[in-house]
Amino acid sequence: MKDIIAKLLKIDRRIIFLLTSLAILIPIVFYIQMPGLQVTESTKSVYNALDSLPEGSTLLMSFDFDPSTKPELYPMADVMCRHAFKKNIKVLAMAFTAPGVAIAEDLITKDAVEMHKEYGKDYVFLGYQPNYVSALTEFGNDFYSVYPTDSRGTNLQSLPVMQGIRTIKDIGLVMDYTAASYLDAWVAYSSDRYGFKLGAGTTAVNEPSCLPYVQSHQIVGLLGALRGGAEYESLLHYNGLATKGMASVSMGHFLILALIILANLMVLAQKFMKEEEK
Amino acid sequence: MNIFKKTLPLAICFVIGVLSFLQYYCPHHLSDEFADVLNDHMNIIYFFAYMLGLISLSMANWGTIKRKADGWGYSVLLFVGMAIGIISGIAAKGEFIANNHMTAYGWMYTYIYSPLQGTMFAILAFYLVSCSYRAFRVKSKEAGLLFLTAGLFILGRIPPGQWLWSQIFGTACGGISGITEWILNCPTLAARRAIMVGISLGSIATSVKIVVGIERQYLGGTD
Amino acid sequence: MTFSAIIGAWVAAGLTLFILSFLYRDNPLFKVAENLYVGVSAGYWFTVYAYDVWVPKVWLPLSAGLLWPILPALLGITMLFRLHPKYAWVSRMSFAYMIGYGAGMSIPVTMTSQFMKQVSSTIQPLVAMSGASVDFSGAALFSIFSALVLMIGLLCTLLYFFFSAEHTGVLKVTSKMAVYFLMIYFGAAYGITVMGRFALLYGRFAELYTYSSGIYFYATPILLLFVIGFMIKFKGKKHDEPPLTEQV
Amino acid sequence: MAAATLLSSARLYAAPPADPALIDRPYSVEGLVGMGMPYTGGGVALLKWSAMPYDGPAVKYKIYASTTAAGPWKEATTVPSNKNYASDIELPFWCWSADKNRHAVQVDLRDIFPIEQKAKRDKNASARANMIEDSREKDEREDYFIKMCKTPYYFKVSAVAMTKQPDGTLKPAYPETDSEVVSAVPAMSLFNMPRLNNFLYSLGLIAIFLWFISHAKKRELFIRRIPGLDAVDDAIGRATEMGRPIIYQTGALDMTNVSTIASTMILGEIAKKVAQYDATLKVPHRDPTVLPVCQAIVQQAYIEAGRLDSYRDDINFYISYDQFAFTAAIDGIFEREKPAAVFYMGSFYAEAMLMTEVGSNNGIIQIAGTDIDSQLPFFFTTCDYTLIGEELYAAGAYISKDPVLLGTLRGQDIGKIVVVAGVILAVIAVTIGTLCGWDVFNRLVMDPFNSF
Repeated sequence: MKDIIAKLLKIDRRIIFLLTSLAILIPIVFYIQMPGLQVTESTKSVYNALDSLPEGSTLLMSFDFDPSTKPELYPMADVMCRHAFKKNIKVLAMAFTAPGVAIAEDLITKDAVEMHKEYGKDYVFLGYQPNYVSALTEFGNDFYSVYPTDSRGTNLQSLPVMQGIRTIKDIGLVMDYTAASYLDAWVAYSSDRYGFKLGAGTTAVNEPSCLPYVQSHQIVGLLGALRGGAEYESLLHYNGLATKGMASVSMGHFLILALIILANLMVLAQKFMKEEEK
Repeated sequence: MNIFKKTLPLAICFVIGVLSFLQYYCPHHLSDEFADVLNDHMNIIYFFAYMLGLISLSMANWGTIKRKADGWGYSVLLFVGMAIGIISGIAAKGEFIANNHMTAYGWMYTYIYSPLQGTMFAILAFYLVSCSYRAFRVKSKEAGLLFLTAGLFILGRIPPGQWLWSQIFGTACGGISGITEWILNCPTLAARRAIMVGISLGSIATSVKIVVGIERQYLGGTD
Repeated sequence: MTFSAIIGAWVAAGLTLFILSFLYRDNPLFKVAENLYVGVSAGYWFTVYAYDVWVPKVWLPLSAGLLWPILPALLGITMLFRLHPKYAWVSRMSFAYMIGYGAGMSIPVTMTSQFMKQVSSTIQPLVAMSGASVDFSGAALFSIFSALVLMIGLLCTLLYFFFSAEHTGVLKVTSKMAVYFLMIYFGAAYGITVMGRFALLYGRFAELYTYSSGIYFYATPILLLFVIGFMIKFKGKKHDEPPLTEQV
Repeated sequence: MAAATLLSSARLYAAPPADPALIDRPYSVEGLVGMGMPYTGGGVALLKWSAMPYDGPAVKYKIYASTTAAGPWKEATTVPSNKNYASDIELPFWCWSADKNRHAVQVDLRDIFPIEQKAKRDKNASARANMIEDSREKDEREDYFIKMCKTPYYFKVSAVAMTKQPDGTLKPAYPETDSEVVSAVPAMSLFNMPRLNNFLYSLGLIAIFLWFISHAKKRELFIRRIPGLDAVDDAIGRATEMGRPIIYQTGALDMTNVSTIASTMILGEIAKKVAQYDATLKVPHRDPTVLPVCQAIVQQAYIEAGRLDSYRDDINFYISYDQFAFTAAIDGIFEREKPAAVFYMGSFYAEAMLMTEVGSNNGIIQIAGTDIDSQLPFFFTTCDYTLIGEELYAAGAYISKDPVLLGTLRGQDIGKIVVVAGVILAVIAVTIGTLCGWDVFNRLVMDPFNSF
């Protein structure tokens, strides 16, 4: 017994690494429902904003982030894209950061293939816009002066997906996914001025600085990191990347706690046995 | 020669140091201009310093290849990586997207650079677990306090943890999130502030020594 | 899925697994990823500097006939004299310039953000008023208690860094308290970081999982098998030496 | 309801109601003064006028600006009348009177009289042509701004009462009546008076440091034990015995950063010891500006130790600017070369634990010191010794026992005593001030501590 404890206390780190991998991997592959997730008001209002849109209206998604914050923002964009497709809402995707274009194409293509949606009819990639201030200002006057063509060079106005859209005010809901200050620009240069529905998704670090916009009703709601995504998914009853992510992260936390408790129990047992020997 | 080798650098350091110090207190247009110009200068000097680093790295690895030292093939690989970065970058003029298509540079960033960076960063999660197992053992009262607090935060940051806490201990004191919030805003903040105040004193002392030229080790050499 | 995205998935999944293999032990696959990473990052940052600094701040102004970049460029060039031992001293000019700027500028900024702001937000009245009378409600007393803890914690921890006297007498008590405060701080900072790191790891694993699907031609499982096979074979070898152009 | 209270307050002001002039002009603006906003970089005007009895949620002040006394007038801004008092502008008592009976509004003239927009540029113009154009525009903007700061601008203010119409819109209840016209020159200031306390503290600290430095040589100064630094000799000794290298890291930041400078000072001392013991030193670098400085420092240390023969230029080597590329390479070095001791001195970020955990797994003696407080827990749990914050700056002095360096440590301690005393006294003072309801007294106590 004593030997086993001594051995366990000096266990090969690689076994711990394996346990960590499993803790993260199992919820990705299998569905695990974690208790305790409470849907916040601001997530609920983003959900309602999209859910209340009539069939055939439009969701514009702006992918303003890069790979470093992808784990936190990709899942929420994914579930919203699925929600829109499910409700037959058209999806437009754009990006103010260059790597965001690749992320958007990857995400929406995957969802579209799965849900049998057609490019040009149900969704479109608008591409990258380097100068976001002028683009945001111009959106309210003429959408097509910012994006005359889609990212593949087709005349945008000729695509069926754009029917009935002249300015950004004709879009049902705009979502900005960002880890930087793009939300400030969206609010200041566009939504405050033209008064369309704007929602946002952001990282855990940025959440406090974005919350005031929700309180002042400048944005309809805010999704905060993986947790916000998971809340959204629970509203949609969908086991997506965020739910899996929250489960993964929670499993990791519990693994650490279990290991700490185990190690300390073993140390105590060791002490106890030593005293007994005396 | 001593004037150029020693006096001139110290004089430059003193003059620039004093001016940068005073700049903070002067709202005048010229003072702002001075700060902008200096900032630009630092960027430009930094570019050359970066070139120095690049040359130094290349020379070291070139030496390895030339000597055919152990594992010289890896140094070749390093140059291959460097060539991928530089050639794709120059060809794309530093843009990830051109004419709405991902450039080779953008491809390199998305599929080589960021997975490598992200994975290296993510390895931290493994180390956090193994370190917790090894280091968080009650050896003393102090160590106990450390891992108890860490444990509270590890539990209190996840929804199932909060749920578990409320099932066992109820929601007194705002539940576990209320307790962690207080720890964060009170004892933790106190220690952090004290560390910062101490650092500020040490940092100002070092800065003063540099500006007045007492600390001149950065010059290197006595001649 | 475009062809370049599929190739990209294979490259990304492969490099991710190569790096992760280090967790098992150091091995040639990790060395490949490591050296490629150092090389690619050197090239990447070169491009970033070239197009963020060199082109807009030196090259274009000079070619447009503006003369102001000459001084910083000359100072920058002195940096390169470091490569020649005899003229290394020339580089001191640019160092004096940089270091003087850094030191001079940091005094007032540090004074504001790390000294005054931290001290002033610790000074809170140890009494709460409701109207003209003293407030003795639980919430008010608790906030006073918090303010007191904050102040005592700050003062004790500050005295812990006192260098001119050994930690005896009063200083022994305060530094003991300080250690408790520091431990709580370290524990809290440790605990908070865990979530973000796990989210990152989840991101990597989720991407590997995505790349394991048919549209990517099963990149992850195939590469994983390759890595495992390599590690077994590598371990089977007597020497732990990396095989790539290794001298025996 | 709102309109009713509004009317009653207007009547209150308009008493006696018999005066027809007052009924015609119920909302006059009195005591208007204009000046350039002090303590700013120019381009901002400050307008002050008396608080009026009718100030309330329904009344707004409209501010008009012009380049001549006669107009034409441009509407600059509209502000609510129950806010924007002089006391709402947060400036310290030594340069601002926080008057509750005066309105004070800052008007940024750069927004109201912007430089005229030039015709749109040719989109296909070359980068070079754009650069010339940019530089010309920048000069023009600057000239325009400097001229602005010397020109008088004219202002007038009028109070507008808004009442709710049946359809829900707000409309002015009375025609606007203007105040008299005042002028202001939005000049630039030379000294930011609100930062006076910061300036005095800095000068005071500098004086203390310089005094201790100049008096340092006269007597021995005591310094308390720092356990992490006592372990330095052991670590170097062990490395020598084992014949394995010692690795020294200077952190992530460049040479302009104070922690890096402190780290290079420690490197000098450690390199000297390493040279004396004849052990092997390796200094990998992340920042290119630190590399040449450290080369010079290490060389100097070897000269001072009399071991120039064992100095090699590749003791210092550059790896990568990239945070995690550097870390990957360091982890590789830890695994392959199995160093006996590693020093981490300077600023470290997320990479800290990625290195220390591999180090601790390889049984390396690790001594860390950082001023990045978020990384302290990770060093603390994985390293043998950790210098916390300020101890990093003290380390150079501690190892070298140089009287000048020790002198500044004494200066830092004086600073700490002042802070401790200041905080205790200020807390007592504010507590008394709050008990007695002396708001002005509390402001007098707190302003010197606040940064503006």
